[in-house]
Amino acid sequence: MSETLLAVDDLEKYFPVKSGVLKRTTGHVKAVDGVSFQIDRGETMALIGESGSGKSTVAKTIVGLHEATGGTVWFDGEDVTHPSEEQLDEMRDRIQMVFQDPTSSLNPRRTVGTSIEVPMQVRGVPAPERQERISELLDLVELNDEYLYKYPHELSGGQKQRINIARAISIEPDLLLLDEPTSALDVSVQAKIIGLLEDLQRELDLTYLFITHDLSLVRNFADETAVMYLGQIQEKGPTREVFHRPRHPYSRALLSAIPVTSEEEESYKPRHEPLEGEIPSPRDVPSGCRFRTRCPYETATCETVEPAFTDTDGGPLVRCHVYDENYADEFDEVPDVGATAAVDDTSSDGGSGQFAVTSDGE
Amino acid sequence: MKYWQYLVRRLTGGVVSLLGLSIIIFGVSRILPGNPARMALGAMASEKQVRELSREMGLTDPLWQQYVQYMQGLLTGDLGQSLETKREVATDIAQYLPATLELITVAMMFTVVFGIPLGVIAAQNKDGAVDHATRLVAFFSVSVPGFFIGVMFQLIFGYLLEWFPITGRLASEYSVDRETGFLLVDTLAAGQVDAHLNVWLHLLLPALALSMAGMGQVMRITRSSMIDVQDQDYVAAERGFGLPSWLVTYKYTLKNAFVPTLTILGLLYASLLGNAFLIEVVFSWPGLALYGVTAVMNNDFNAVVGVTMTIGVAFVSINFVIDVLLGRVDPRIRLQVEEAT
Amino acid sequence: MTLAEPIGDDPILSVRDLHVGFDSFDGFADVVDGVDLSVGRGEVVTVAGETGCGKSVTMKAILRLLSEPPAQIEGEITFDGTELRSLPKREFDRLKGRRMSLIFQDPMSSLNPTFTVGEQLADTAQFGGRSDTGVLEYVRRRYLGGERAEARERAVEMLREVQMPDPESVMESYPTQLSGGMRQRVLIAQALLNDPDLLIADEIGTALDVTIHDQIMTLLEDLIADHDLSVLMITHNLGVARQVSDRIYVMYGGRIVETAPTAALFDAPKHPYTQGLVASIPRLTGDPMAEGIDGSVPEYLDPPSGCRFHPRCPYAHEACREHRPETIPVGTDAGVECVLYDDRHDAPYDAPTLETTRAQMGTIADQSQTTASELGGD
Amino acid sequence: MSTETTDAGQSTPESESLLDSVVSQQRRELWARAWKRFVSRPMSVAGLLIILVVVVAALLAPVVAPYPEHAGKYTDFAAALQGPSLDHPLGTDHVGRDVLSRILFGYRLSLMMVGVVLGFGVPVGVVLGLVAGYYGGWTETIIMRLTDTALALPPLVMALAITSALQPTLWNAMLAIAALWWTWHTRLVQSIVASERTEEYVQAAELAGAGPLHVMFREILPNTLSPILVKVTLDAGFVILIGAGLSFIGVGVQPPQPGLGTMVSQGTNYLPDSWWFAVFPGLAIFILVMGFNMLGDGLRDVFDVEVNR
Repeated sequence: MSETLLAVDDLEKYFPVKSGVLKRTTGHVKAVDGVSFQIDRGETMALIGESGSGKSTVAKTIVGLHEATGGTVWFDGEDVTHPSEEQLDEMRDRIQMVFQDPTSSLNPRRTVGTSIEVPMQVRGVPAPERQERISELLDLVELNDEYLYKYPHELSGGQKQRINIARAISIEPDLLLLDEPTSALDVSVQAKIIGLLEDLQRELDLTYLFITHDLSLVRNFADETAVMYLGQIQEKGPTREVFHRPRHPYSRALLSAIPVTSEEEESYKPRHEPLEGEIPSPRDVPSGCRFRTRCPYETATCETVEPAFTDTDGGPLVRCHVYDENYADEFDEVPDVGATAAVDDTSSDGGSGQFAVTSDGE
Repeated sequence: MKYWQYLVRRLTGGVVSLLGLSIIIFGVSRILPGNPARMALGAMASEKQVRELSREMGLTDPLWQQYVQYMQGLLTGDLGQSLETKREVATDIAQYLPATLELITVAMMFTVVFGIPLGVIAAQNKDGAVDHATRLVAFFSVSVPGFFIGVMFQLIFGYLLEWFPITGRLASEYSVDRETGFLLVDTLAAGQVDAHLNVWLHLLLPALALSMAGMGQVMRITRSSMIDVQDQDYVAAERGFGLPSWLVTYKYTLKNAFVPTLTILGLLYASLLGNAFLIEVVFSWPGLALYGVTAVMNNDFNAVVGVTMTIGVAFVSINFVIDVLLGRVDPRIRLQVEEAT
Repeated sequence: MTLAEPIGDDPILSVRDLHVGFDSFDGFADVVDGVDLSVGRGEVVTVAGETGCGKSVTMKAILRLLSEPPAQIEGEITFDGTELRSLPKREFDRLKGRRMSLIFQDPMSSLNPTFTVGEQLADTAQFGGRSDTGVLEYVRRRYLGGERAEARERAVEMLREVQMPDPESVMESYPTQLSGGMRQRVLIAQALLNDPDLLIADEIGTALDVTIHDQIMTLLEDLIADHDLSVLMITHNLGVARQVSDRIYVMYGGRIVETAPTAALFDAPKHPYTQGLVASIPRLTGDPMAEGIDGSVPEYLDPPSGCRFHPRCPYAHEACREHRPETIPVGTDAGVECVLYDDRHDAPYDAPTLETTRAQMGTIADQSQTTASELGGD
Repeated sequence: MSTETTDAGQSTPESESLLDSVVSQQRRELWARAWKRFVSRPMSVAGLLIILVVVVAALLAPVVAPYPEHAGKYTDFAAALQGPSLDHPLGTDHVGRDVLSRILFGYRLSLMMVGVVLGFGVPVGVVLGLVAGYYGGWTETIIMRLTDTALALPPLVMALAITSALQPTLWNAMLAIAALWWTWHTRLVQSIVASERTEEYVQAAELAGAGPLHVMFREILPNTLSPILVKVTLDAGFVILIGAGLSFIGVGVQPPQPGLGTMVSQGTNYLPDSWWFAVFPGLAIFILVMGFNMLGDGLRDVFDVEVNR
């Protein structure tokens, strides 16, 4: 029923490593190394990964802040991998981004009002109209006109991030790339921002690509989840499935490492298996399965053969040799919350169902 | 990229700068109004004389040929003849350079020896009386014209108190074999202790006057970088582990704080060279700068080019040395270079 | 009774009525306002709170890492029976680094970038807590005799204990050459080199990636047991606090608003702030996440009167504005600074539970909800 | 049930005028704060006062100087080399001119030099620095290589070399210094831009569709203004020193024009007896330069920026 808004196909972004007196290129940092996914209109896709996984690079390549080394980016049916000036203009009308650091993404010398104004100003929206729209936007992000003439240093982190969001939605984009929008914020503020994003999505029919290192954050927020490691997606599928039965050893490790606040939640985590060692440098990606150096299940095959995606029952695609062979014995399940969610869905349809898992396919 | 490769790149950059400098100087001499031959001969010379000299100097050749010739000269150390001394400019420079280097080296020594400790002390007494006092000293030292301080030194310590000689490098009653041209070295090598002391007497006032401006800058930059470093987590951690506080200050803090100071020293070297032109005039110091000023006043163009290029080379080399030192003091710089792209 | 020592007799560290203020250009900032806390022997205690709640300042005040002025510190800090505030610097330095040690927040900035790890560790091993060492003695012990080699040996041992891969080559490395996780291990090794009794740790590993953080916490738990350490830890992450600590203090606006043993705190948080905080954490159970706490942390230059949380509290009423609430004991080892639990006041609300607060926060969000949908218009 | 107790300060302003008053009040507070910081440093205020007094006195020199006619070619050998007195507070020079009057006119020349050098050097340097820092790559390499070349010589030496090829006059000296001065600002601005360029607010502006001109001049430039202002203040002192230095060795202001450096130079010939002739012009230079340095240092603190001279 739904139509695909963004599709990324085998995307690659390599940064050259230059060395020597003459700056010859001697190698590549494979920041993004063959990433594919697609997002349907109105959906939220979460891209999970630790530092160095290339998740931010994916976003910056999509919006054209980096040029793709390989692969294709389709936006609304159009190939925008290497956009023409015209395409770039159109893309910037329709794709916007919210950055991680709310402080550094606001110009310290501009007032809140003039910061929000920029996208409209560039598009030649007349001044009175802009003023009106800014007030509207401030309302949308639950601030008010008192903030118009404040400078960023007068605002708290959460308020700054609201301003960033207001600027991003000022020209009514279709797709919003959220690059760790809450990771610099305190948890009580984070909850507010996530709530705001959920509201905006519903009201403005936005599509989100939500990038984060915090798995627990996307549990209720994303329809689809993809887990990245060293420039490659290791597992992707419906969020509910990924949490209910994490198939890739890395997804399991990520999930099990989350510190939680109740016994009940502990039971939702897979068996605790701290990973060995550290994340290798993306300059020096291990052969075969790139996760094998830290994997508790490593086999001989893992060293030589790069695993391809395997379809699993239930939906997610997984890159793992071991998952095939030993699935039943080694991988335990965590409780499925589908049941609760479903109840939530039906019981509170129009009203306060805002936090429930959105399951579009039903 | 290895650090040595980075250094080679920097050095290449320096050489390119020198090349640019040579073009500027060449351009100034040939493109701007004023015929060098006319300048050499003076206003009284006839047109014919000027034309002849022009041909002799190659001024009638195409510009690029002139430049090639000029560069050939520069590279082989043939800087032409000085119109004033009637000797090879290279010979003149070889004679006058050591006096300037000696002066600058001692001045630099004063700058570092007084500037850095005062900066450290100011930082440790931040906002205290000592800090304010050093701030005043620093203001004074960067605001007072070097030549004026030289004149004041002469007036007070020379004329009034008669503690120090006011001109020259060595009293006439001493004679020294000028082996290296550095009188401090030559007198010691010859075992003439009296003469050595006399050289110091002559050096002290001009070197102090010369070091003044830099001292204030070094003091302030050391102070501010010490304060920056003192606020770092690692310094708090070192104090937290109960290490002796002198160790934290002079070993762990100062080494980090030294990096910006070292960077400034490169620029300072340039300002020392510049100020030397004034100080040498005040103290009649027989150095390169005084030679240069005389050359400028006499339109002795070959000499001006020689002096300018020598100073350019000195500047590029000193900055290279500082790059090397920076890599030694701060492994981050070295490692960053080796990591980055 | 006082909640400063809920664990009863003879704590290793006890802080009474600590006040820390700063004279700044804009006026006086009252950052720590009467904090009581204690750490029992062998106990792991956490101070939890969000950015700007004063937890780091509390830690720095205990360790005398704040310069006075601008800081103004009052109160009583006792370590193992010794009053620290009045202790001469020399003796304090001896305690610091030998009997109490610390781990700083950011593994990236807590190691000196211009010295090798070995140099820093060996100096700490040899001279940590020996601040009276003179230059000559330093030179003698640093460069002559076999003492340095011994110290380096000890450092390598310690690196091994924190499960550092290839400790010998790490000794020769500069901090920038190490990954975040490795630096964190170096910092832990450095803190434990002189076998302290009390470890004060500021946000260990929270700057690291999840899987690395996980490794570090597991390691830390082992080390605490092996070395029989008492620990005062500071964190903004309640999950982390729950994972390692026996008891938790929740701090807000420069005050301790609630304390309880870990399990009790998470089972039944009492203070509306604690409840809001717990409710704001995204949950793995898939239950809805509450929409966070309204407003932002108080300004210390002009803090709210009475209870400092009242402008953000869904249960606030007149009494909250007027007086700072008293600490109400809950059993013998817990307490909460909130009038809702004070029998002497007639609060218009019943004491809320975590669930009621969750619901409450939802309602607050609903208001803006209506505004937003009116204007958003789809 | 909780509405009335939860909320502080989320009310919307009722009318336009209320909003306007909030705005102007906020701006005023911002400036008031900066001013308060500034005046809390006695030295910065002293610096500002020195500059104001000197500038006013220099502008009004023809009116306030006791002997305006002594500014140029004027001789009265009978009055030569008189010590400070009521008639001549700072004494007279070797041809009997009033030193105080000549100092006031000398200030005019020094300030004019500052104006010309910085008026040309700063805008050129800033624009080149913006371009180099923003575009990077070859543009940056070329501009910065040029800058490094010009910086490979002390400004005084460079000015000497250039004036030697032309005529040693005040205008040529100014030309020479101005021709080099932009490099310092190019350096400063380029380094700021290079680091600002990676800030997310620049990326955000680019994503918003803003073109290079908007990003350079509307987004980045405002963030470089305070360091530039600080540097300009410190520069002013430096330019005065260099100008005086050039005049001192005889390639700047030419007699009988009253250059401050020229006067010191002439005065040295009459040391130690007629000390005032050399000492007062020297002090005059020192005081004005000190004023600029104290002001610059104060501004550096107010704006909290790192600028070295």
